[in-house]
Amino acid sequence: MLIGFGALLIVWQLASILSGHNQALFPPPLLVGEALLEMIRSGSIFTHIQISFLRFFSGYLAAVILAIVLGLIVGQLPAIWRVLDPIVQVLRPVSPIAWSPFIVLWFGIGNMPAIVIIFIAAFFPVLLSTVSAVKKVDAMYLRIAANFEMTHTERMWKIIFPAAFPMIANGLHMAIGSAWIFLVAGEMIGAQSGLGFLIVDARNALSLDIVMACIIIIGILGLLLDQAIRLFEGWVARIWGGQAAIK
Amino acid sequence: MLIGFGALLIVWQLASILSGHNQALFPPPLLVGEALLEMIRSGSIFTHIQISFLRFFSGYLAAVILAIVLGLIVGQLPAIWRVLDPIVQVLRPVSPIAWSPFIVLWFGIGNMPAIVIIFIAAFFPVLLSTVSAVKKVDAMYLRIAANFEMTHTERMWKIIFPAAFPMIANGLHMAIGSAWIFLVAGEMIGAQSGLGFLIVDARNALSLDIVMACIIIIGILGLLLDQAIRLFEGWVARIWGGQAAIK
Amino acid sequence: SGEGEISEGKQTIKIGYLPITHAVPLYMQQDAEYEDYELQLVKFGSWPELMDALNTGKIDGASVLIQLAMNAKEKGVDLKAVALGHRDGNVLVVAPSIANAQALKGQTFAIPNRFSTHHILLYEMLKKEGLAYEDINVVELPPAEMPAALAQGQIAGYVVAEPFGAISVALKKGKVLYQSEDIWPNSIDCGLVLRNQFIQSHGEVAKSFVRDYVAAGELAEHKDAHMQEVVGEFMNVEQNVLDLSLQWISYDDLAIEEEAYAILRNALIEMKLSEDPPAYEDFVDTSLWQ
Amino acid sequence: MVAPIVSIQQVSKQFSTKQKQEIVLDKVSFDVNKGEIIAILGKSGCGKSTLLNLIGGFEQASKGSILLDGKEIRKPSKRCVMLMQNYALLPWRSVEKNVALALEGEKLTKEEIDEKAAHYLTMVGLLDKRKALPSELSGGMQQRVAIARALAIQPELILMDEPFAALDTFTRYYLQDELIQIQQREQTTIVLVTHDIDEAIYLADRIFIMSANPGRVHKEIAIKGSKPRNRADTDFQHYRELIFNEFQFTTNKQPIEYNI
Amino acid sequence: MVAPIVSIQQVSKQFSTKQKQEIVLDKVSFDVNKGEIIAILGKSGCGKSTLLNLIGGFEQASKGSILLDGKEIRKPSKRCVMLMQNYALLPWRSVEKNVALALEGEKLTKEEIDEKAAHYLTMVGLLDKRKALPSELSGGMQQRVAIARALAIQPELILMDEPFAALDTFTRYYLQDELIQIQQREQTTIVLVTHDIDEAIYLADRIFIMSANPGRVHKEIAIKGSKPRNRADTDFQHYRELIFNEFQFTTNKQPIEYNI
Ligand SMILES: Nc1ncnc2c1ncn2[C@@H]1O[C@H](COP(=O)(O)OP(=O)(O)OP(=O)(O)O)[C@@H](O)[C@H]1O
Ligand SMILES: Nc1ncnc2c1ncn2[C@@H]1O[C@H](COP(=O)(O)OP(=O)(O)OP(=O)(O)O)[C@@H](O)[C@H]1O
Ligand SMILES: [Mg+2]
Ligand SMILES: [Mg+2]
Repeated sequence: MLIGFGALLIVWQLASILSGHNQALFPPPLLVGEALLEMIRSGSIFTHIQISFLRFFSGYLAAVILAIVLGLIVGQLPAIWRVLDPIVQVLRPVSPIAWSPFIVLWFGIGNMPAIVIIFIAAFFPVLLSTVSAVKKVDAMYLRIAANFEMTHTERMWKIIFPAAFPMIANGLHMAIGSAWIFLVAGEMIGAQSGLGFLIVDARNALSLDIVMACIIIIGILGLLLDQAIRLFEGWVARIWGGQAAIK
Repeated sequence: MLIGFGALLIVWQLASILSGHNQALFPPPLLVGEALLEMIRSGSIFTHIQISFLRFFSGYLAAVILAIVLGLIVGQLPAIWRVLDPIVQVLRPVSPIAWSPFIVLWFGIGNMPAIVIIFIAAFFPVLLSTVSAVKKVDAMYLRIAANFEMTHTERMWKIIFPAAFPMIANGLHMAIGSAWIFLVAGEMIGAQSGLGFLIVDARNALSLDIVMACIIIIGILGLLLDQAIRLFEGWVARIWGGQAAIK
Repeated sequence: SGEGEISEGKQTIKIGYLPITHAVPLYMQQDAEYEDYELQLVKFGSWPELMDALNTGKIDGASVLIQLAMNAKEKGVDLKAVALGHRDGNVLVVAPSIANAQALKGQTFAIPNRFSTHHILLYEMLKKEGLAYEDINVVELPPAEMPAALAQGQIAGYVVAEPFGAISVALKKGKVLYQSEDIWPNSIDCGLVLRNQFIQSHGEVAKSFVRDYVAAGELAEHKDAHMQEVVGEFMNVEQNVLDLSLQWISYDDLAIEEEAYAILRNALIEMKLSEDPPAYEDFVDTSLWQ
Repeated sequence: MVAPIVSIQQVSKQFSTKQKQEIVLDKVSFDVNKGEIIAILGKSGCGKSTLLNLIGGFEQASKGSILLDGKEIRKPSKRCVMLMQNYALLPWRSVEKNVALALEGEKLTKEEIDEKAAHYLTMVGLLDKRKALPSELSGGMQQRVAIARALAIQPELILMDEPFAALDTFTRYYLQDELIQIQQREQTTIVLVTHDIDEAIYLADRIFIMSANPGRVHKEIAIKGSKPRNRADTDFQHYRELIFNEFQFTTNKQPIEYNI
Repeated sequence: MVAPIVSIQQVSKQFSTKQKQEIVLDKVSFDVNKGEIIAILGKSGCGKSTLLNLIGGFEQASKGSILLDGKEIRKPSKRCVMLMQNYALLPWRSVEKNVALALEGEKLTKEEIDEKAAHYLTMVGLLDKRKALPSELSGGMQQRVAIARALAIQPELILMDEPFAALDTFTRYYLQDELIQIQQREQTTIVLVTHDIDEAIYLADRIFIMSANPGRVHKEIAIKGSKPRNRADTDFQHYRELIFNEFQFTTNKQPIEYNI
């Protein structure tokens, strides 16, 4: 871990010396470190992180809840999914950035565009993984439900949801990554704070040391998010044991 | 399929009537259809699609080849992967958009930024899935390699690569989706053609009908790419049969 | 939600801007307190995002490339230009190796946006130098990437809002080929644009707002220590870059002249950027000056 | 003799796939009496699982009818529980909660459910594991939990599809013994599908040998002698040889390779 | 008597995990002669697979040594091929290419390889399937391909770890017969681990019964009589009973439940 980052710093420093670029255009590690320290000392970075997290989790959690509930329902209704599937498939590959004129029109500026863009980025992976998880629930479990004369609701919450859960958790993992990547894009639309705003603002001010510092912070926070959801997945794998659909 | 799109069109038309927004701000389906037809009639859209595809595949294929080869190697060398892993984990969650000042500095403008951004978007998913695929190659296959006294190269190409292939193919699938999403972002940096440029340009010109038409085209092309790689995955699953690591 | 919301009895006016020297009067205006309204400046990262917000009424007005507003007006969004953002102050920056305009032949040249004064400035400059538009390769590039692209030799020059020109000059990666007034005196560039709906429903407030804006411009023109300090709060740039930018620009007399507007309108038509740009009387609201 | 608990009458089943129509079961008829253990033996693909699915109500017969207590079976019910080779425990529920699963639908308090689950877990000797997750148990233990779960709802009939096939010889022997004890105590009726001739002889009161293409009951063999039986006994050998020869016969002179 | 082909001398193996040190094999010694079939019987976890891995060179003994033709085994080699329960065919290669796998390393032309592969596929009766993918074959067929692949490099020793455990009774019987025929023709030496007492008696010249915790060779039983043997024979019954009693003994009076 430390070796990795150490090596990276050395390569970076060497590159910045050898390339002969102006420091303003390609800030060396030291300059970026200073910028980082300055942001930490002034505490401004924590406000930005806090607001970014707030937006991120609002969008992510809303997407996750909606996508799981919807996915559990339509996953059991192939007829309805056949209608929705092509729509989802066409909407999914479109960059949330492309939607921004419409997002502003419908959701205004400030917090909402960021939340909506994160919502979009998280919604589709979770929906698709939930639907395919529900479809792949082992027929054996459905037979148990039938054998024990469960009602539809019992079947959904006692059998299908927990049986599909490991694969849904995998979808949550993928979604947290792709949603975090779109934080920057989301906070470009009229936000006055947050890490994405900070990057855009620093870019416009040509303070590339701050841009780089923000990249590092976003990277590290992304890593932490990933680790957190990995713990969660580990817990799922432990409980769900050998049954985990995808390891 | 047709029902789905039909329903979508109706909802869209209704929304555009009921919301009472200016048509320029929220173009109804008919207007978008006209814009789409116009672009097809003039043939301009095909040039843009062609150039976007060219950039997309350059970036995607370069990423895939590099990531697979690198992944096959480092997947077998845990010591090296332990050094690289944290770097990859920190770089991965950073939006390619955040890198754009540096991309211009290193790669210039025009085709390269788009290719590089697509490369970044595709590289990490393929690398990570290759490494984890290599690590998960059934010990049984490695025992066969040892039993038959294979050399390192033989082991890599006759055993590890094909054994890991189904999971790598899954990574290719995920990567094609996330790379395509970044096409728009990539073509925002100094490109004078391509679908992403078209969206940015139409947005500047406040031609939201063209923006919407491009969104539809990007969505449909993304769907087609997805279908194509799904065929490929189907072929993999057929040949690799029951062994497919992830179904 | 824009549309002049009321808070604590005071009207709040939301105005969008990009952190460039062309919006300096707004910074100066924000610095003071006003009796009948509260000025809230909303920073954006790029013109498209700002225009999205303006067009959909999420902000009441903006300091924006006036051509973008004209284009929106042509598309049916009811906007009014009420004042200029500045006078002059745009520069064509080229790589030090470019001796004169003729040397640009066959080179790549960056502009921020097709619908911008900078594009027209380039167009007029080429005309003046006897070059054809096709002689150079024009690309659109986000302003923030221009200095890097120039330093890397990706482009031979660019013309854009300040302080991005001054950055290259300060870094010694570029030099000024032309000042905008040498190509097109009294050029119209960024302007203060308001939504007509806002003007209609809050006429008096709008009037005092514009009056204060113009006064703030006069104040900015002093370019004194106080002004520099205020600008520094809104734009995070090196002092030498800022000094350079401010040298080139002026903020007095921000009225939109009919004559200058006509030149702009003709240029847009000639360059096929627009078929029917709004007429002066439809688009420019002079009533608020009284 | 009392009326049979299950009556299978001229049951046929065919599956139609795109390529072809396949008759899997052809006019199968037999009765099962209360308290009996019936073993069904037959080669892979002869329709044993299909027959069990029909009795369980998981699939519908193409022709003929299956009666449980005189009433036709139309869908799965708690009266007739299926036990599968892969145990089919819910991996996210503890042993106790797995046993409780079928009881939750009934009008019982939480205490009653717990008590009942504990009772049947005691019966299979796993009370001390009641808080464990299935993945923490060996295969044999898991199958015992599945048996406890099946017993807990006191079904009239338990269907077993190769219940011990995934276990090693010694565990299998042990579970066979345990099954006989419990069955005798609870007087459960069991229909058991197996690949293993010894298992069939050891457990069953009657064995049905099926032939394939289409699946038919080729022969019925009643096994005499009280349980538990002695595997090294000459009677046991006699039955083994008898059944083995029947099998050779069901292949109709085709080389044995054909069935692999 | 000639020198043994494999000589296992006072071999011990211990695994250290974080929690504990476990002695899995404790001073195991025996010899294997050329052309012999040795069966190793023992309960789950007694170290059978570990012993096979040591002989194959896949793991190293903690103490003692294992000699193949008088030379110590240090790593896996083609001279000693391991055959696993799950067939271990490469699913992406055709049957033919799977058999060719081990031959590709040798100095042979493509024609020679094809010919050799065809020869051994004929031997296991699967020449007509040579273009098929493993997934298109039944389990029994797959194991026959694995046997052909092992035979193709003409190893001095074949190690089999429960090779037929995943197959049904009838297929298992058939493959056992086929194995004996091929083994007699090729004079291969085989060490076979199994769970199945009948299988051991049917195939082996000598049976080693292992006891667990730590794994030791508890008893060696030489099976007399020529092959193929008759499973219904009284001699066969005698060995069955003998071994079964040995097993009861290896559990050291602990209730059988302990081992499940
Ligand atoms: N749902 C189905 N659709 C089509 N064919 C089926 C279906 N289920 C079973 N079959 C066919 O019916 C035949 C009998 O299958 P079944 O599973 O009942 O055999 P079995 O005797 O249980 O075999 P095994 O011992 O391998 O479990 C097989 O040829 C199988 O291909
Ligand atoms: N790599 C290892 N690390 C630690 N312990 C191991 C390892 N391999 C095997 N063991 C332990 O060694 C013991 C014997 O294992 P082995 O697989 O040899 O048993 P076995 O007789 O083949 O059992 P089975 O019949 O279930 O295949 C077990 O207790 C197992 O937990
Ligand atoms: Mg079956
Ligand atoms: Mg073993």
